[in-house]
Amino acid sequence: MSKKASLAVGAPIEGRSPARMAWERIKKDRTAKISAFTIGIFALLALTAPIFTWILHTSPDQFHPETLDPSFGTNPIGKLGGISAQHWFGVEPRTGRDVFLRFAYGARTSLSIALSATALATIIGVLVGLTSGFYGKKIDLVLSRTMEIVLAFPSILFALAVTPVFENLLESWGVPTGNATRIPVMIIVLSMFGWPYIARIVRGQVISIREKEFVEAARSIGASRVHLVFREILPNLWAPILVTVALNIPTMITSEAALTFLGAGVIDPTSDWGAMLLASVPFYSVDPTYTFIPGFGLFLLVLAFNLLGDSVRDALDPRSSR
Amino acid sequence: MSLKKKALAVVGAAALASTALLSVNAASAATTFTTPVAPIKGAVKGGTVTILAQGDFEHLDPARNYVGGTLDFYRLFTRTLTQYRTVNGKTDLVPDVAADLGTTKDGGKTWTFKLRTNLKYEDGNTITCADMKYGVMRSYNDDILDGGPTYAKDFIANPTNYKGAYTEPGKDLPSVICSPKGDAITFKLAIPVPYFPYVTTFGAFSPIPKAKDTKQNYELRPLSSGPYKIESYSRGKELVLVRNDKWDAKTDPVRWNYPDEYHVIMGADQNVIEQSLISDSGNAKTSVSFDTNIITNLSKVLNVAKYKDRLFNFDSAYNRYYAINVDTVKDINVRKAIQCAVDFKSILLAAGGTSAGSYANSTIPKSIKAAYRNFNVCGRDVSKKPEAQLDQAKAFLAKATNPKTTLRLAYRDRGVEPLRAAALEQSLKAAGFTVIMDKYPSSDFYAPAAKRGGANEPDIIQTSWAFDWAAASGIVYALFDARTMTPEDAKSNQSRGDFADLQKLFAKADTSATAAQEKILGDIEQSLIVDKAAHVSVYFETSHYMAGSKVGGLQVDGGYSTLSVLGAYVKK
Amino acid sequence: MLKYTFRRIISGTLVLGIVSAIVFAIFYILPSDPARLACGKSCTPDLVARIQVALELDQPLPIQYGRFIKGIFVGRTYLGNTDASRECGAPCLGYSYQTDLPVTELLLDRLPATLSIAVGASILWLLIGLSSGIISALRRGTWIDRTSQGFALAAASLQIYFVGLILQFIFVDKLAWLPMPGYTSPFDYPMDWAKQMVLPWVTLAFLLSAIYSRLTRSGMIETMGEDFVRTARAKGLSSRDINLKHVLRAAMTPIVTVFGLDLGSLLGGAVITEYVFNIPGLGKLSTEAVTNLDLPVVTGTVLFAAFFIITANIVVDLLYSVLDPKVRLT
Amino acid sequence: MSAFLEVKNLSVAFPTEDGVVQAVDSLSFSVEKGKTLGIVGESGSGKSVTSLAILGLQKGSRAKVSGQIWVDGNEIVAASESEVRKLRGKAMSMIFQDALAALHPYYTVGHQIAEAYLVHNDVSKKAAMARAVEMLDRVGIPEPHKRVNDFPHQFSGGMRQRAMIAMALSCNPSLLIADEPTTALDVTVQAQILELLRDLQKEFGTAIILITHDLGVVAETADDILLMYAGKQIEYGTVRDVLQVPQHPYAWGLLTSIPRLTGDPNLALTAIQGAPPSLISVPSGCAFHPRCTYVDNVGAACSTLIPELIPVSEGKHHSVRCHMSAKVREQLFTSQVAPHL
Repeated sequence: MSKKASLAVGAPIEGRSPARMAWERIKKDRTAKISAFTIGIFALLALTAPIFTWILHTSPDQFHPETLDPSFGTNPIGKLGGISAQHWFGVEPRTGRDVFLRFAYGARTSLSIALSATALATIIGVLVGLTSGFYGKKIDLVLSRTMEIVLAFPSILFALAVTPVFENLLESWGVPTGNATRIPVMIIVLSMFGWPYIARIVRGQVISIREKEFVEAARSIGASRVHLVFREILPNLWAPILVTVALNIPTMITSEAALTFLGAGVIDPTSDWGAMLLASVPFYSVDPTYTFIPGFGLFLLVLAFNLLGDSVRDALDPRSSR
Repeated sequence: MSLKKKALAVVGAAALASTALLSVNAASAATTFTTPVAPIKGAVKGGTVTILAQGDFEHLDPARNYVGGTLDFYRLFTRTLTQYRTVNGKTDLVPDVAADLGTTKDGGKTWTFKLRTNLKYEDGNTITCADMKYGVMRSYNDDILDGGPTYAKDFIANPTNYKGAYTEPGKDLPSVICSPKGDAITFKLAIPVPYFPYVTTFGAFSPIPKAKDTKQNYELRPLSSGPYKIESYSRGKELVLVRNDKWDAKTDPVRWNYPDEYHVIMGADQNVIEQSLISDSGNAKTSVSFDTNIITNLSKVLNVAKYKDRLFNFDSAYNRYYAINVDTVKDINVRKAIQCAVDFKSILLAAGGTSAGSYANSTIPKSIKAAYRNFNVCGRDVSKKPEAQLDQAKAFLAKATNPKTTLRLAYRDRGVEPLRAAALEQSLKAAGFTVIMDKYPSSDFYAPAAKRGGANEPDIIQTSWAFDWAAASGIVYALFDARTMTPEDAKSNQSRGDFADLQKLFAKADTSATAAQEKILGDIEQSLIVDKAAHVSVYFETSHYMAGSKVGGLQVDGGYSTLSVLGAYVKK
Repeated sequence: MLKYTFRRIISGTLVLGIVSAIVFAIFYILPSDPARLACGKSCTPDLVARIQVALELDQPLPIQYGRFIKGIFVGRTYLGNTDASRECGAPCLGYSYQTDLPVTELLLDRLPATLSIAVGASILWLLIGLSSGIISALRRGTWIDRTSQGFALAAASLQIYFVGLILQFIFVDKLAWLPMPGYTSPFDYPMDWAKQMVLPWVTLAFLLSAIYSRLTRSGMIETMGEDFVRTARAKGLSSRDINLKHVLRAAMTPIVTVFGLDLGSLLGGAVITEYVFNIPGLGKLSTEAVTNLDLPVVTGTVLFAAFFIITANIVVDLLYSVLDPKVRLT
Repeated sequence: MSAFLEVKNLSVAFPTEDGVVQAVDSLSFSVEKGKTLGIVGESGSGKSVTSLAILGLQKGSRAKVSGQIWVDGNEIVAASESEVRKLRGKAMSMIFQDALAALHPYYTVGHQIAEAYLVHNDVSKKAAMARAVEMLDRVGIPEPHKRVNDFPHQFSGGMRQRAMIAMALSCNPSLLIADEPTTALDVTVQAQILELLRDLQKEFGTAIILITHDLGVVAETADDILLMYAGKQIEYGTVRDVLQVPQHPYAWGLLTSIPRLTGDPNLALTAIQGAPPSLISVPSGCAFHPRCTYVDNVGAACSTLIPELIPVSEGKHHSVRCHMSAKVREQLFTSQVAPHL
């Protein structure tokens, strides 16, 4: 909710090879290393999910009614949500689907949607920010107002509301229903509310860099605008962009899960952490394991991204608080 | 889940019900229950009982009311000719406005009911036989008074082709006759209806003074003849009932009047009402809901003692089944393979396990003894061996001369229905079928599922049926009689069955007496499931209703298969 | 100041107008037919046609929008889908397709629950967030600081829909200290109201206080390095006075800003909190409306929420000028 | 009469990620009542750190302070924060360099002056505000009863500096440390402020430490001069001694780099070559040696040995830190430096 507060990104980095310096600092930062490692594990899990399907001889969608107790609220047989050698994280109540596989495939869905949305938001944000900051005047006024208006939207609410609208639209273009429309819609909706944060920061940076000597110099020798923007200004923005992106990813992950949890996201049987949490609602009191696993996974991944984001920010701008 | 669907399902049945026979508690018709109902043990007067409802009543006009919970509730201010009385877990048919349960001398073609003469409306006027007749006459205008059952119009003889009190205000309905003294009412029927006293429990048989009738707006302020009257009614928000001091307990064999007021608060959603009732906080202590079955929190409430005490579990009329389309799945062996591939266990698990329902081999419930058959499906007792019989399924599929291995499964996107469909999909796949999952939006399912012909016609339809009253006639005619179908529309005969041998049996049943008819209908269902393999009943749903800790006197009403608030009281 | 306020209100209204136009356009350009949605279960083509006229859906979109806006400011008259026409007084946001109730009425009905959550939770998170942030800043580097900041960082990475369920499991199911969450009127049953609200408050406050704790801490630490704090010490002020009157006073200004914006967006509906705990507030209303494609209600809730956000922005800016004398409103 | 302020062997070090920074190294000096000591040095030479140490403002930070500081008979370095606090504002107070940053932006000037007065005087808020008006009047703010309610940003730079002085003097402190009080101001205002300080000193008998990089200012106002370089005092003596016969090559550099109206206009101004050293990597030996033009006169000692602080001549209050012998220094001064002065 208050992401805006933590997005305070430092001044432009100056000096000799700031990238090297930042890299040195990150390499010394234990928190950063542990976070990166954690993220790596999740990424690996997501990438190798099909291997586990092969190891466990089942698929994330396969029902296992034999693992459930039909009388006791369809709870998994055995302790801790039916954790066993066959089902490492237990099974899902009602269906007996393997929770570990759903978790692994869920990491796939969550990460791919969050990363795509972040990428899209970054591209839009950077382009708008550059244009707005570089050209100024009327273009800036229009774009800044647009950002203001987007930020005035109650984002979750609006995202929920426009999902069926966009879905309908895609369907009317012949895209099949289900996740084939849901996932692109989610990426669009998430990036729709993500780009202004990036654009705002880029714009501010561009305005401060625009008048610097090296830009003036390039301008004076008659460099084209495109050259100025992409060759002279953009390379000097990578630090604040990187920090914003790093801190944007966890927001995207949680927003994706929230949208799905609220029913506007990924649809069963596709695995997704938000969907798992939603499905666990009727069972949280009798099978808390099933609630805990996706919830804790989400927590770990978001925490790792947040910590890494903080580290990246500190490394790029040591003056920022620590 | 709202009981509204029950009513919707029933509309189809009502049209065919002309030859149906009511079998529940038919014996009690012989006895009369004219004395006031016995007090509920421990009940005290005073307080307010709150009813939490997800939405507004469909209709409060007696002639338009056809929804389980509302049928129970509207009795608080509407008396009908006859009515159900539930006390100590036993439901009987009793005379209400009538003074007896009716008499017939011609085997059910003419029915005469004596009337109580000392009954009053809330405005102090006396209830007359003419008002009872007017109630029936206005119900003929079902174009304006839509939504209700059409029994009166269907059963009562109509030689003059009467069109209703609004369409033909000056005309009379000669088949309904009031005695000169006004102490008896006679109905001449088009056909013999031996169970007519059950039909007269419906709202068309309630007194409405012509002067007070406001047509379609009558439901906003129906005139009370019961122990309570409407104090205020804000559609979609709140209905307040207060005592009607003109009502005399001594004349009423059905109703109690313990609370000072009933408040119906509308507009909260399923989960909000569930949680409110479970929390037992604030006015939820004195609350109950008749349109909110506990679903989301079922596992929790079933497993915690303090919730269990406030939970009412009873079999609903809902049967969940699969219709196998015989038009598209022509080979009997393929249909048998499908039948064997149905995994009862994983389907019921997906629906919530044995606390959410009980396995059923047949859509006729065991409680309808005259028609129920304890046959095996795919050669096994499904309640003992609910798992899919994959080997048999594969064997049948191998035997098929006209094999069809790609099946379209039509289901509705609502609640656990997609999960149940997924459970079936998996066992069908395991048996060697390829399944195309056709998910329909909740609001637009029955019509496309029943559409005959076209490339997208489903092979298997995941659907359900709720009987209006506990008789095979309320089930078999609607689901399996080919005469209901048109070439384009299978209506409620989703399996599209049109078998010569069975249609012969239907013809025989049409003219048979009660017990024989029920037996024939039972045979038809058994044949359709076992021989024709066109239908797979999976389970009957269990209802779970919850009440606040301070509400007493709630009972499961046998008449409407719902939790009745008639005897509710606020515990001191 | 007055002039500035006036100008901000005008521009805020303008933004709201643009937001409403976008919302309106998106929902009404949508391929699915609103009349069909408003028609309900027993729908006939004839009824759809009647509803189309009643809802004025046969009119061009700009005219529809114009009437919609007119409805908000001066009210409007609907034909009604039977025969009688209906007067919808300002501010009129139309009628719900689902319940046929005026949207304005639905919004006002749901406001108390949302208000209960927002006010209770914000008091709690301010108390926890500020105090832990202050203590952390004052005891910088000690174990108290490290513990509380570690905790805050972890809490800020948690999700309401996860924490909510876990807390509910612990406090409602296992310990049975609290009833299931929900909303009862605080005027009729104050104790029950509080008991049912505890979990939503705590969950929301738990996560937000983490953010405020981090914000307060960094603000305090940053301020502590300011020259004016050194001046205050040089004057001989006690550390209490320095921290409260000089450091906190300066560090509070940005926190007040963030708080105002958070509260504003919360008042429009604590969507996830209400959904998790099934509190019938504005957020829950909007999720229900989205599920039922109840467009007038969806439009109404989105606009209502945007109204709160924009109002919060204006209030925060005005407040800022009061808090920070350097800021001149022009 | 013993000195009001006595600093003995004061050292201040800051541990950082890149090692310990010795910001001030064994500093000793004293100031008597009614007198002014000018501490001169480039930025980073440790002037401000010294002044903060005297006020005990590094207590509670990571700085390591050693040595002794005696203020009116109270030792500061070892004393607790609460003991020092009682002295701050009353026995000693400070005028900070950047008055805009040093004043709280959210409180009125009057409030901030009154606050200082209230800490040490048991009077009503009203009386404290009256004092604030009085002090503003004293430092020459026009319409003080109106301006007392202004916020710092509403004051001009000079007025803010005056307000700082008013605040610092509100409790009649015996020791006033003025850290570059005039740097940011234009010359006329600068003169007014210095004039004001002098007047107040006369009136109250305050001891003043004037921290500046501007030798001109010191020449006008101070009684003694302390020259600092890289955290060490390199020359200390009376204004007269140090300005007329400066001993340290750094002092020579400083003096010859100031343009003078009285000097020979044909002589070029000489600037000290190089840049002040970073405190993280202070040159070995004499910290000034990389920039010193006279290293050749000494040899290896300059880069290996830290020179002692030695009196220029026996019994004289004038000392210097330089490896060159007094004789060599005198020779060099007369031949190479004096002509430029």
